[in-house]
Amino acid sequence: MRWSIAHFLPHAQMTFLVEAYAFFYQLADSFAFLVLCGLGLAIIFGMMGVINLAHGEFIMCGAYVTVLSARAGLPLPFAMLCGTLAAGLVGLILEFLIIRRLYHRLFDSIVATWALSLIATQGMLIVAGPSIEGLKTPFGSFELGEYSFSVYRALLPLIALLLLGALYWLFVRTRFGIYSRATIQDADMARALGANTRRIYSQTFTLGAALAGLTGALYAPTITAVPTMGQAFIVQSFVTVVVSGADVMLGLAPSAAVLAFIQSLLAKSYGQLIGQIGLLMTVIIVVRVLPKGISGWVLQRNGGR
Amino acid sequence: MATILQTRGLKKYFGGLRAINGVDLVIEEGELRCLIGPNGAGKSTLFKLILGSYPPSAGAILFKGDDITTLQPHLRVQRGMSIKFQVPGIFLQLPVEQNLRIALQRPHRGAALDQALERLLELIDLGHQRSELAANLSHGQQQWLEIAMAVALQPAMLLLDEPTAGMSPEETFKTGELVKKLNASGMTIVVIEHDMAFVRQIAKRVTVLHFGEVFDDGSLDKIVRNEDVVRIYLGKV
Amino acid sequence: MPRWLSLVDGPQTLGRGPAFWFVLGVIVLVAALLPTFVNAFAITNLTYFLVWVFMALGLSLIWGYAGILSFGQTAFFGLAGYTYGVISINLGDAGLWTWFALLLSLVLPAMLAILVGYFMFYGGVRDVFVGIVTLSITLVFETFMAQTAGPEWTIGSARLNGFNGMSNMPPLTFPWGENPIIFDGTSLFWLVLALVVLVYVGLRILVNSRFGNVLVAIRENPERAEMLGYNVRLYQLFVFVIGSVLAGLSGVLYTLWGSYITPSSMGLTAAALPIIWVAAGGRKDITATLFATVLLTWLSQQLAVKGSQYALIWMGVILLVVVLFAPEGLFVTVWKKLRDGRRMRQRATAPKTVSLPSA
Amino acid sequence: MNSASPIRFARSLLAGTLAGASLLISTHALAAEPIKLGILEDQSGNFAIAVIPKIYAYQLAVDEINAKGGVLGRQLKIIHYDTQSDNTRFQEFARRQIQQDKVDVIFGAFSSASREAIRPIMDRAKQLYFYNNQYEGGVCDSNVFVTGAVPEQQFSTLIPWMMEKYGKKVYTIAADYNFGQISAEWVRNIVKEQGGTMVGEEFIPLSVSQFSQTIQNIQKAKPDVLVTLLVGANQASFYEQQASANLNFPMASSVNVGQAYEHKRFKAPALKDMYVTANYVEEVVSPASDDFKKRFRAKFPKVEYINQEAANAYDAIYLYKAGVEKAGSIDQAKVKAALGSGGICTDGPSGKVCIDPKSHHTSHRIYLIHVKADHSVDIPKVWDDIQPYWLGTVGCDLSKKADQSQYTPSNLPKK
Repeated sequence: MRWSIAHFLPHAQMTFLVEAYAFFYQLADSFAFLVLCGLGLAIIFGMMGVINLAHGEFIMCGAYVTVLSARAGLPLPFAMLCGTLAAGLVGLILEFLIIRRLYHRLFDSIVATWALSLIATQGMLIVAGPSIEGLKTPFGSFELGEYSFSVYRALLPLIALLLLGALYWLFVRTRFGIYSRATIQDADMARALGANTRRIYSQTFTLGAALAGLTGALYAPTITAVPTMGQAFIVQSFVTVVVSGADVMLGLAPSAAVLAFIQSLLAKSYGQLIGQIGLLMTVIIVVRVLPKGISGWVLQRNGGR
Repeated sequence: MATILQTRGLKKYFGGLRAINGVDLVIEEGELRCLIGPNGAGKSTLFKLILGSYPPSAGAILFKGDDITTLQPHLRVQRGMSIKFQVPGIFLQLPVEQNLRIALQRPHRGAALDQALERLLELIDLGHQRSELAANLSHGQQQWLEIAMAVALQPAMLLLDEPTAGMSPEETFKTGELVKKLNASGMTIVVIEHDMAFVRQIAKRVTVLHFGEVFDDGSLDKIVRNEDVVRIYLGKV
Repeated sequence: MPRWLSLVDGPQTLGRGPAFWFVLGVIVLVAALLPTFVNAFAITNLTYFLVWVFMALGLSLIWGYAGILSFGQTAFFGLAGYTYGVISINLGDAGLWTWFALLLSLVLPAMLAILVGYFMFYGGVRDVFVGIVTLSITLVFETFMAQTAGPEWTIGSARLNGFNGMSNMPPLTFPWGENPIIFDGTSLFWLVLALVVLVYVGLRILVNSRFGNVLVAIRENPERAEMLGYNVRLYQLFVFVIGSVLAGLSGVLYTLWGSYITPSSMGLTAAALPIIWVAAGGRKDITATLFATVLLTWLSQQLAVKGSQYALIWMGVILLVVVLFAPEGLFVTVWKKLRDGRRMRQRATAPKTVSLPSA
Repeated sequence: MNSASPIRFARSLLAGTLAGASLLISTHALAAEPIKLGILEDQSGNFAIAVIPKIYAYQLAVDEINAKGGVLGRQLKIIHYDTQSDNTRFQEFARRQIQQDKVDVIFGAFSSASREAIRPIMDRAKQLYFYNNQYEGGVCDSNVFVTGAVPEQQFSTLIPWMMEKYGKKVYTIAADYNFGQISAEWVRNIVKEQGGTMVGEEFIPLSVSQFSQTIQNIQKAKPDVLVTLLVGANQASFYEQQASANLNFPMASSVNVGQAYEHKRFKAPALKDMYVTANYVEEVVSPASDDFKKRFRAKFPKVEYINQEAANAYDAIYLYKAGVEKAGSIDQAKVKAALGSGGICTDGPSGKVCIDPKSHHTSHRIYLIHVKADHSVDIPKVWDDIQPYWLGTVGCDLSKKADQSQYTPSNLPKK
């Protein structure tokens, strides 16, 4: 699939537009990656206060199941659904067996999820070997001026936005969402209002795990599936969530946008190293200036405390 | 009598919410003052401003004649203020004795510390539970422990935020006697309280806060006769 | 016994009384005499386990006692290691220069800790965000050091050498006439063991002192501590600096042990390890931290030797079991179980005394 | 693991019983003790993918040698620890093998970082050590022998060939650490020598897995040849991403395909027109290679791909055997002298491999591997017997002067 608008516009304007789009594509690409990295973690960390160091391994789980079921003959969208559900299921089981014992023990959740990540990484290596054959990125590419772009990657930011919209709907409009936000604000009060807080925690964790799985599924066609792949996501995930702050709905999209802008600009101007370092420095500064993240800042401005 | 605490045009806004909206309060040395007012009147916020937990949006705070408006909280405490919080602020996972030692170790040392510790334990009647974790005490006992910690600093001015919340009438009465005893020993005390029986037991002078402003001020009898005060408690003003 | 020394046995540490100190003394004595019984490798290996103890003890102090979770102690570890490398390679091992390098390797982490601590504690950074800031700092260090492979990254005659790490720094050397004492093998072991004892006893005194009282007060309720007139942020800063210098000490000793320091010592995996040790042992007690660190580093090595590719899985399972069944950490939980059991037995045998509530 | 263990057990039992009785017999029994080969390789962690075939290859060579009566009449015994792709583990286990297991030789390390982590330990103990990996080159160390290919073998063949076929504009993307930076320096120098121009050079931190920016930079520069010196699982994502953006430049590499068999793992055509110089890949067809593959797969049917480093590991064991036989002893100083004396060769799966006395590196037959659009492989060119000459020409001569350094084109030995 190829098309080109090169002959519709005069050269100078064309070049400018192409450069502008190239930067925008970069920004959107980075934005999508950060949003998708952060989503599952934001829900588990931001809403439940569990520091999930096994987040990367949920992503890995989603990617593996997607790749394996696609290679077994399932169409890609269904394979991705399988990956998402598989990660969610694993999350559900782990919540039942382990995580629910650690809800009021923030620090212990670090050790437990670290242990889970060790087991998952090495277990996958033993079960599935050091690598599995990857997938091909669907949809081909399109050209603009001297650049060509992957269609699939150009779509990822839209998918990220759609997901954010769906989550907004889930948390603002549905009974589950309202109860879960109430539970996070004040578990005792929510219980008094008739919410089954235990079930809500379980559902929230499962949702977080499934979203991590979805991230893995969406990126599965673009990266190599190896047991240690989770590490490629974990730092970006935490960075996005910290800058976002506790309220996923308010903070995640602006946080990803700001970080994507900073990273893209630095990487474009000074190379990938400065892009990476700049990302981490931004976090340090944001934490200092806005200790509760972007969402905390928004809430404060709107009259909360 | 000299003035120990004075606030001038004190204001605190949270976003659009005017929690404290221009309070001028004067507390004399040796006074026992009650602050009353319906929920959300700004009583606890006023205490936090006095102690420096929040910076005020406007106005000034004078303590013993010095402007302390921008002073850090721990320095205000070192100048002779002390507070018992609304929600018990004790060290739950530490034993009773250690709670008190932490409070006592700044003003005292060595044998004097041990003596002061015994006096405090006697004062709040927790000598037999000194090695119990504070978390295992009853709610009333936790309140007393915190009062004792606040008193341990030998403050010139003691702020008590709802000291009798969750106490039985008997405990409340004992607390009232304790407060009067402390005041009699020369300590200036400001109390936030809802329990009118308690206020009657201890107070010489009462200040009513409403919507972050001083609504009325005077002896308890005068306040009780003010029909508007009764009305704000019923939510009609 | 002077009052300050009696603080080794205070309320903030488990393990008290003659029996405890007797057992501990025997352990230290046996350890000190080990080089006469076991082979050179066992000694080198034991040194290696002990090297990490300082970073863990520092984290226990910061996290367990003062309630500040730092996820980036490895930044100070790495900074100290690289400082020792750069200084000692430039100045050589003549005279006391290696000791000067050692000293500077503790001063620099202290300065960084003052800077970072001031930035965080006076800037209102709290709770888990302290962890995020410190983690970010260590990751920045790692990423930066990894790309210093080129010859342009040279300080004096010391190449930083990128991801492959610096090596061949001289060992600690003490001038002693014709034959200077070189701290290597057994002598390094004794030095590290002596430092462990010194730091352990020093920390026990510190945490049981008035200072330690304030630390636990800050951990339990910082607002109350402040309202008792304590300068909470200064205390936090101070304890953070001490903990970071101890992480630095681990870094120097690690560098000396392998005459090697690498950026991956500051990576995510390396940064998580001290937290695992401290949490698994029982973060609120330095004795538990000490033994847990040695036990877990030993265990993970044993698993790697014996368990081949199942090693990491076993490690994960063990940590999970500890977290689920020993919520206060392995050693602290076991210790409290034993103590409570003893008390129960004592109560069962002792004549009943009823304490009457005074009316 | 060891098929001869009952025999070994009986022998050590015998030795143990007799030891107290007679000194003469016990020394005789000791002479029949197995030769201990320490192996430090990553069975888990980041590098397991490329290293697992190496571990199999050591085992294959050792079993073959043992079946034919061992070396100097003694059996070989492997002591392997899983180093978990963790540099600290390398240090712990190197010391364990030297001080506790008292091994006679150590084989191992994959990444340059892990090699540099243990090299000081080897040097301090004067331990005979084989590093069996292609790498950035330049290690001039009396105690170290290298069986992998080095830049002068891989780049001075590959780059001129590519420039002749595709053009003189070259763009390099490389992992931002020692291997990538030094290899990029080699590429830069060779391109200049050949009258070409570098139209871009970009270094990527190891943690990066997203390449959109890099892909745009390359498209803007429009090179004739794209040199990819990417390392590890994160960076491997580049290939799929460049394919989906339809980057479509011919690529050249010294690391890919031969190590982590990307052409088998990635969906075609992600590696279309990738050219790699390797001293072995499984696709090499020759009697020696076919025979090797048959024996390998018979013993280890689970192996996913027999890579270049597996061949290097296999050769290393045979080179050690040759060294010991020439020395007539397993005394490490004598074996090192024998290995460095010239004429130590083995006929491995890729052909004849000999140790260069000056640099302790090995000569290789270099294959130019071309990955086609369907990810099948052809070999358009073979260079026979390429020497590891560079260290020798810049002044490293281990046969005359002991050394323990690593040199690069911009960091040459002091004359």
